[in-house]
Amino acid sequence: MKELRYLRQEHLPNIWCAGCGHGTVLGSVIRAMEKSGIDQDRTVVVSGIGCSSRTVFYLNMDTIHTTHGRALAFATGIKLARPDLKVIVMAGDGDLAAIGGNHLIHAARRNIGITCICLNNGIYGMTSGQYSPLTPAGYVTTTSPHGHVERDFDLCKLVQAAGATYVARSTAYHTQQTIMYVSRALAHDGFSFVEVLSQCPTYLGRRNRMADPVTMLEWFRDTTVMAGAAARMKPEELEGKTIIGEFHRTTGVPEYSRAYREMVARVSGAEMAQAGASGANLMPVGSEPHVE
Amino acid sequence: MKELRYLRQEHLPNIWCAGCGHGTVLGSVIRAMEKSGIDQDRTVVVSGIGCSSRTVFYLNMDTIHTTHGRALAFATGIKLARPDLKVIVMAGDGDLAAIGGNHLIHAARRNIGITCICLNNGIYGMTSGQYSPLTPAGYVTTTSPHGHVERDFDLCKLVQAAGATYVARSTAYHTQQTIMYVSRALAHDGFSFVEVLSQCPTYLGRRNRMADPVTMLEWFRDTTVMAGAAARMKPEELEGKTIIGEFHRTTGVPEYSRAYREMVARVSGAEMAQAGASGANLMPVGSEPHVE
Amino acid sequence: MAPRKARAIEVNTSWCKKCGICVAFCGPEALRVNGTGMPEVVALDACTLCMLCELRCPDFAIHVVEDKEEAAARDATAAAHAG
Amino acid sequence: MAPRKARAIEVNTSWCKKCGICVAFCGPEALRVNGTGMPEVVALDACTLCMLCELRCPDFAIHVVEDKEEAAARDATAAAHAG
Amino acid sequence: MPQPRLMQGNEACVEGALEAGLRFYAGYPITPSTEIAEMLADRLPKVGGVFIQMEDEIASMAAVIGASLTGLRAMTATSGPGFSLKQENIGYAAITETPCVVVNVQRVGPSTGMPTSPAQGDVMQARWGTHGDHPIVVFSPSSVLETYTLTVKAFAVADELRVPVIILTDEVTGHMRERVELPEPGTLPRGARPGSGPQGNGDRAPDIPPMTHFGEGRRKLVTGLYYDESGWWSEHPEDADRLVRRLSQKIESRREALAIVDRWYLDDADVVVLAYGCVARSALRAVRNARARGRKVGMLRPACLWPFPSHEVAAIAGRVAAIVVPEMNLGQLVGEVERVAAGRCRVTGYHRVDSELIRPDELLPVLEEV
Amino acid sequence: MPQPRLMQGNEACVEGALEAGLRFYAGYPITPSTEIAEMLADRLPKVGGVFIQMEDEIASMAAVIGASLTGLRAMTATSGPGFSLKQENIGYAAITETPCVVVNVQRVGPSTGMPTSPAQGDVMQARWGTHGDHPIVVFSPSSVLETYTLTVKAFAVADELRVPVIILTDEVTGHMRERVELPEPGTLPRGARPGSGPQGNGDRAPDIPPMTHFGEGRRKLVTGLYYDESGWWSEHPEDADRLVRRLSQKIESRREALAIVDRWYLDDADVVVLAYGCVARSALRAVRNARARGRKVGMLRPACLWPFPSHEVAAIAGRVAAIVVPEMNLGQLVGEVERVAAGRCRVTGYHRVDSELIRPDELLPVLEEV
Amino acid sequence: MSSDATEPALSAERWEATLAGEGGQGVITAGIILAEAAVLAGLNAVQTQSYGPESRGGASRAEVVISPGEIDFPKVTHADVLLAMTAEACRRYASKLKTGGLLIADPDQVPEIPSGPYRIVRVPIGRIATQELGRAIVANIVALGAVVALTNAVPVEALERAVLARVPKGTEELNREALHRGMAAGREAASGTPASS
Amino acid sequence: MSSDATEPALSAERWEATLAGEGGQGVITAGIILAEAAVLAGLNAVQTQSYGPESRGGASRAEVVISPGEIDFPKVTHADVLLAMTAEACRRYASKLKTGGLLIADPDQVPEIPSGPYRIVRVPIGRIATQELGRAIVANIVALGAVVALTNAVPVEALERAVLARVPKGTEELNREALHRGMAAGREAASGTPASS
Ligand SMILES: Cc1ncc(C[n+]2csc(CCOP(=O)(O)OP(=O)(O)O)c2C)c(N)n1
Ligand SMILES: Cc1ncc(C[n+]2csc(CCOP(=O)(O)OP(=O)(O)O)c2C)c(N)n1
Ligand code: SF4
Ligand code: SF4
Ligand code: SF4
Ligand code: SF4
Ligand code: SF4
Ligand code: SF4
Ligand SMILES: [Mg+2]
Ligand SMILES: [Mg+2]
Repeated sequence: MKELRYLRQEHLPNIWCAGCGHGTVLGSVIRAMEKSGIDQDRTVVVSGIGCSSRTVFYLNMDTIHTTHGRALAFATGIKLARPDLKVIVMAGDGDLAAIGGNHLIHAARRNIGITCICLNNGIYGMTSGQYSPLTPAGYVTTTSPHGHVERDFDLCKLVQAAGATYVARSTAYHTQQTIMYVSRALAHDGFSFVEVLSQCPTYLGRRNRMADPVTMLEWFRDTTVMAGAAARMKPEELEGKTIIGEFHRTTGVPEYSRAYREMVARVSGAEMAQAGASGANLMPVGSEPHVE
Repeated sequence: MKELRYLRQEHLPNIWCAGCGHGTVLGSVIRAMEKSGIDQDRTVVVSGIGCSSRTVFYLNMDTIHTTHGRALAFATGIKLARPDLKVIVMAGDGDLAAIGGNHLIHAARRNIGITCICLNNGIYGMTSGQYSPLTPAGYVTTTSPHGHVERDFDLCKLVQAAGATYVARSTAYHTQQTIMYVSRALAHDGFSFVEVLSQCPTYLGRRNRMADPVTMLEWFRDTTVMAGAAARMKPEELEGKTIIGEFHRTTGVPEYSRAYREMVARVSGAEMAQAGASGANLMPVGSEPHVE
Repeated sequence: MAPRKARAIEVNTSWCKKCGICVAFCGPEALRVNGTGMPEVVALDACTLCMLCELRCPDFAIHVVEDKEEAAARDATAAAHAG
Repeated sequence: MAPRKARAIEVNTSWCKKCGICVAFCGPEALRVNGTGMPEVVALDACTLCMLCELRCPDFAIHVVEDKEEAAARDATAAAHAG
Repeated sequence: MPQPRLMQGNEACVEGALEAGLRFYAGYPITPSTEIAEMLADRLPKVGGVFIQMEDEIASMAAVIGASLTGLRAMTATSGPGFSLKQENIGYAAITETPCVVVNVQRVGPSTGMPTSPAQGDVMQARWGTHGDHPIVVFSPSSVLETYTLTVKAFAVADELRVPVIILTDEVTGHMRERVELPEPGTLPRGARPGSGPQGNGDRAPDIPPMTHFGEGRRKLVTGLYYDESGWWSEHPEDADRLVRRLSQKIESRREALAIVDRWYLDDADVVVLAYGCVARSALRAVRNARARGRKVGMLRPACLWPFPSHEVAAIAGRVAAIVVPEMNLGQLVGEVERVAAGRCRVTGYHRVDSELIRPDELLPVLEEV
Repeated sequence: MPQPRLMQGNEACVEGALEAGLRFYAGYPITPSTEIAEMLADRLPKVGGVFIQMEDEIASMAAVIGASLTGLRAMTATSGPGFSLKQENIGYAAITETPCVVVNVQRVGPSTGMPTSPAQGDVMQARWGTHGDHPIVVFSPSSVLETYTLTVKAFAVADELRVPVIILTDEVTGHMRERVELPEPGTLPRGARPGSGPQGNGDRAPDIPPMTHFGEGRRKLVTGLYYDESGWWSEHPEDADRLVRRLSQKIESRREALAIVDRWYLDDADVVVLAYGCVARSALRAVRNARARGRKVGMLRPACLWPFPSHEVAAIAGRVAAIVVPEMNLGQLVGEVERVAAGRCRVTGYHRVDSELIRPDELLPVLEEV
Repeated sequence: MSSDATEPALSAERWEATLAGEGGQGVITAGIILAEAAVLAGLNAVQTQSYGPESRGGASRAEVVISPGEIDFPKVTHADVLLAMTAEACRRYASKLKTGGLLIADPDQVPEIPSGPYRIVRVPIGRIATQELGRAIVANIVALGAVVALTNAVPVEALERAVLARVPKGTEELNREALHRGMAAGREAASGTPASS
Repeated sequence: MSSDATEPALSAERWEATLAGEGGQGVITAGIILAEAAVLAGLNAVQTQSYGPESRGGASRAEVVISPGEIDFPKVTHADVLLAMTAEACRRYASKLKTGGLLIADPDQVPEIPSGPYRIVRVPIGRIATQELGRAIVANIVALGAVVALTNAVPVEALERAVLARVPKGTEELNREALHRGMAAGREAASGTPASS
């Protein structure tokens, strides 16, 4: 259990409900850290607000519990200020996909070197069970008492379309895959995204005949298909299934904080050369001022 | 010029710079309206803030100029409250893709019956020329004086991945396509998205050797490829090209405001049947209160 | 079918902003920029009624008027064909 | 290669929340739920060292200790093969 | 007559809203306001209304304004962090004179703070949270029944005055369950939008333009820019001046009409406690205890915090020795009391910010000391 | 000694920030603040710093806090609507004691308003804009030179006190170009974060914990929940009380130290004008004109609005007949003056909200009348 | 709160209870039912609560105030009754019992009950729920039975109606039994008779 | 603004100019250059501006105050000079000229100049820029030349330095010529000599 060094063990047991998948995902993450030899003194883990975002309370490194939805924006500041640090975001589906959706697509678009792990339990756990953008269609939650009217949503597809250069999905049942994908994400140079389906027996499960965490894990086991296998299946066969696996992995796209530093090197070099340049004439003649 | 009835002609000339593409896009939109027989008295056009968002000042129907980035959120309220009205959003790349990106993906995800037209000039025109998420890599803007460090971004791809059921791209040069795509978008039952590249000679053009609007239109002409042709081209050949055309058009996905009304019909019917049901016992026994 | 013809090309001088787009992309060079910077018709006959000047004008300032007789004739022809 | 063996399976009773996950998915049924709701070992020998109980436990509360001698032997074998 | 029943504060807000004709709710979950959303998710579809959980609080506020502009009575509910996020669009509702109701069930904070505990830390924010001078009305209920009646009234005022109305409640009042006897449905005034339909009050309020709606064929323009009397965008200083002053005056000039004040033992009081929201209940008990000990203590409870009932407080300040203002914050409304008292009597704040409701026994010595 | 030169207010803010060691800027364009971003987009890379235009104002504020937590001096700039959006995260900076500087170049509004015109409508919002009781420091410069010096000071105060500092300027001051002679670089005090490095002021300010940074191997936790003295999340009332009171006190207790006040002709004044920001320049002219006409008029100009220099204003209130507070809003800081004056003298506001700078000639009759 | 009401006598007839335990034990539901029973019986009642983010296991508390007249301060000041379902709850609130008040504790959860100027009654609530009724989840109803049996705070008939109105359909019988078993256990415990067989 | 400075005489030596036109005419740039020239000449100067969202064509105005001493109020109160590049600008600001002030207008843009207690000088600024210099964009520099020639507000040498420091590289000669042509035109117009050939 060498990986336990990544936890603030003095603060365990954690606050999560019995059988909450978030603890399992946290376990997979620290094993991936161990595997990747993550340096606890050069890593910052950033979360938002939610049960999932409480992970940063237990990780034994620099951690920050920010405001709801904004983890990636804080992380962007940290990464740009200290590109040498490993920056990881861990947060929930509500946090990253609902209120934080814009920061997610823009972090992906910039390909900034942050590893983002979405603990997707398809519900707002912390606030007691309202629907999230990832709640399955038809499910009952406290804000969809008559069955959820919205469609199912594929977050990995969105993040990939936004420009992420590493994208994978696993579940709290598939711990070994999770460890593998998170390790690869941590090694990736660019924006890497791993969605991990996690169970919330207390709110999603209880209202949808899966009050037992074991039932929820069986649900993950029985309704997921590996990407490779899915590619060989017909659409009808995939009905109701969630595809897991590595969806996207590309290199050669410049990582943003490095690309920025390269520009800085170019510009500040030029600046040194042409010493004494004044900033006084920044406004081009004829440029009129600014509005709204 | 029957289409001019869709304009508040008494407020012309418009405030845009000479040669600004937004006027051209507005022209294409009113022609599409004319073609589609849009009822001026049953249509609401919603914008955010930006030069492009000033379109709503000139459209002769119910129009609303909201806050920066929030047009689709306002429009969602309008559409859900009055599903019988045609609801159209017209706004800029900054408005829809930067600050408003989250509302864009969630409106698309819900497949709500709104036609969203993005006037993409790759710049913040209204505030005098800062980069937007759609500014081409390397371009000079007031906030990328050393060349834009971020990557090119494909907004249509994002919106499609988010769940839009009609997605197309045109340019201010390609007016006939714009009219066709906007007409189809207006006829579409679900979330329809048309991105139209528009020129801002004043800020994007002037700083990037395209001060003349004609040069910018030539740029659109010379660097775009129709989707059909693009499908037959090699990646190298597509380097530096923008693909235009219809990317996605699917039916059969339920439109959100209707899906919601169907649930309402089901539930309120049930309610009538079982008259006198009390709301007092809404909280399941044992459910504890709510946090954060 | 007889080629379509323009009867007039009208410029709304109080809306036109002299951007030059209409003139630049008129294939048959039916238009040119006049001394004040506005478009003016130099070859009405050359106009192919492509309507691109009108479609691309950002200011709703140029209007190509189709020759009505021609148009009527054309419509009649079209109707005959359709019938 | 000799099959791997567990020397012990430790449960941290102050962290365990009695969720039952470890027991439910133990293929060889090496574990069961005891009277207090916690997992307890019923067949250490049956344990295949798949580690899934430990990997899936949300509370870091169960630890499968591999038999060191076995492990050492195995490592030696592996090293030989690798060489 | 509805039967007496035990009802939660947040539930009373829901019942009040439905009684007022609420037909549109957009929100984003946040403790301790979430029950409002949850109950409406169930109830609204049953009356043909719409409930939607938006992607965030900003979008919720936007959707509420959009729906209101079509003529529906619309509302959102939130707590601290969400209230901060809604501010920009609250300002939009104010300048466009779009009626809407925003509930803020206050919790401890700045930032995430202590999400499950009560506070009164957003009193000044409710008045000044958005940029620029803007009109706003803020109600603060002290009981479950009053949560109901003030919610009905909030919709009436929002519509009549075309203004966003904030219901500033708190975790205690919102989560408390209390015996209530609701008034007969239809008995509380429900108000109407000026000029809309036969009950329009256009004639009664010449400073408030008639409200027209989308879909009525008026082809109207709504904008957050300053506009002239025709509704068209304007940059003329005179239009700016006229608009901003009118918007502000329509509330200021109704300060007395909007005031809701409860008074106890004021006739002979030397010391008066001014308290609102959940703390008013602690204060009332403390005042009664003090009276029982022969102290000449009175109490004033404003249920409309903004506009502040300055006329009433000024009058009292002129005839008592001191006003004590206990609040679950570090001193917010007490500043307004000081301003209005203008030195005519002592004004003392009493603050508690540790997440616990102020208790009568801690107030008693404060009252006896001043 | 730097040469005298013509400099714009927003440019002076940039020069001041760079002089203070700014190394990180995140922002989102908005008139009339945008020049600050634009100049920094050019200048920061040249000194090895980072400029980033984020997707919105919320993200900008978040990125600034993130960067500051690594030890960089960080700033953002915005105007009205953007300032409203930043409020939630300003509260986060306040509770986590993360130094940062937020510039708000005020424009006319609520909502979009009149984006290119000046106002002073965000004075109360700057103090109360985020939910919950929170510490904040707000500076308001009246000239281009002062924009420079106050910006340098803002960074010093933010670091020393571990607090967000708002520079509340306005379209006039921000866009005005004025002859300035900047002080010699390195001569203005730049401050330091408590306990960080050899210049840390840890010993000097026992109420402000040392600031540690990410990447220093401390494995620290930062949270917007209430926390105990070890920094760990806490739900204990005692911790809540200690934290919130300390955060507030660290500013309140330095009210006099933070005060920046200019005084003119106070010795024999019967009437005093209290003005700030761009309006102070109109007021000074009016006061001088009044003096030329033999009126005993004085003037007080606070450049630190919050904490408000109550000690100074209270003293003056005790010896003059009236204080006149001209503002480009409907009366914001005047409320604080009234509160502090507590009836010892008349307090009169003078308001202009039509987008035009208050002119000396309109103030003169006001001064002569009171 | 109405200003024209005639003023009630101080604390006249005001009865206060604290029901304390941890998340999941249902003390808040118990508090709600108790208050509902009071309302059904024509009394005035207020129920308040306090809980942490650890509704997933952390401390949880309901307070109920019952009175024939107006209830101004809605929280318990000096409890007439404390129900302690955990040791932590007992430690925290026992001292706030009024002199002569009643402390009801589950001896399996609270092995050491601090003594004070109050009466202590030990009712093996959890054991009754799990062992006799076979469902841990009804412990709160058992407790409620004990509280009411020992205090007569509300009429039994109102209490039973309130319980049945709140519990999920299909569990009415179980809950009725839990209630009565709790009442019996309370009476037995008070009279010294063993509470559980 | 410093409180210890000795107080300046009222309006002593304070010189005020309003340069008004529409977006794109460069009046704000002209104002900046004028103020910069004052600073180069050792004077104090403040430049302010006002513009609308129609920087794309709407009204645009620069105000410049020059003084050897402190400048408190930064805006024009009673202008010594008004430069009117459009009829609208002339109509709006002419009445705000001080008695005896100077109104410089482009007669092609402002056909009808309202009369008042000020001196009027007509300089065909636009025509000089487009026809003589071939670049409409230098109209603002032409205008600046006229203003300074007619007022001596700043030394010519300082003005020329300020112009050259502000204009894009490669356009120095053009702008210098525009400046001098403007100065000559101003002098000619004042002396009655035709301004433009
Ligand atoms: C601005 C803001 N809005 C709302 C909340 C309330 N809130 C806290 S956590 C949460 C959602 C949590 O859902 P998710 O991110 O999926 O995490 P989970 O608890 O399910 O792990 C919400 C809405 C908040 N704290 N701040
Ligand atoms: C909350 C907020 N932030 C920033 C602004 C300033 N602003 C106005 S328009 C705009 C961007 C406009 O860009 P785009 O949407 O692309 O429209 P364009 O002007 O290019 O047509 C910005 C940043 C604002 N009005 N409100
Ligand atoms: S509420 Fe759900 S997500 Fe939160 S701790 Fe419990 S099981 Fe986990
Ligand atoms: S600034 Fe650009 S986008 Fe705006 S009106 Fe001018 S050309 Fe069009
Ligand atoms: S219609 Fe076509 S051919 Fe005719 S003038 Fe216009 S652009 Fe030229
Ligand atoms: S395109 Fe329109 S605005 Fe441009 S020159 Fe032609 S007519 Fe004028
Ligand atoms: S390691 Fe595998 S086999 Fe062994 S106890 Fe755990 S789950 Fe069972
Ligand atoms: S999985 Fe972990 S917490 Fe759950 S029962 Fe097993 S040891 Fe306990
Ligand atoms: Mg979740
Ligand atoms: Mg744009």
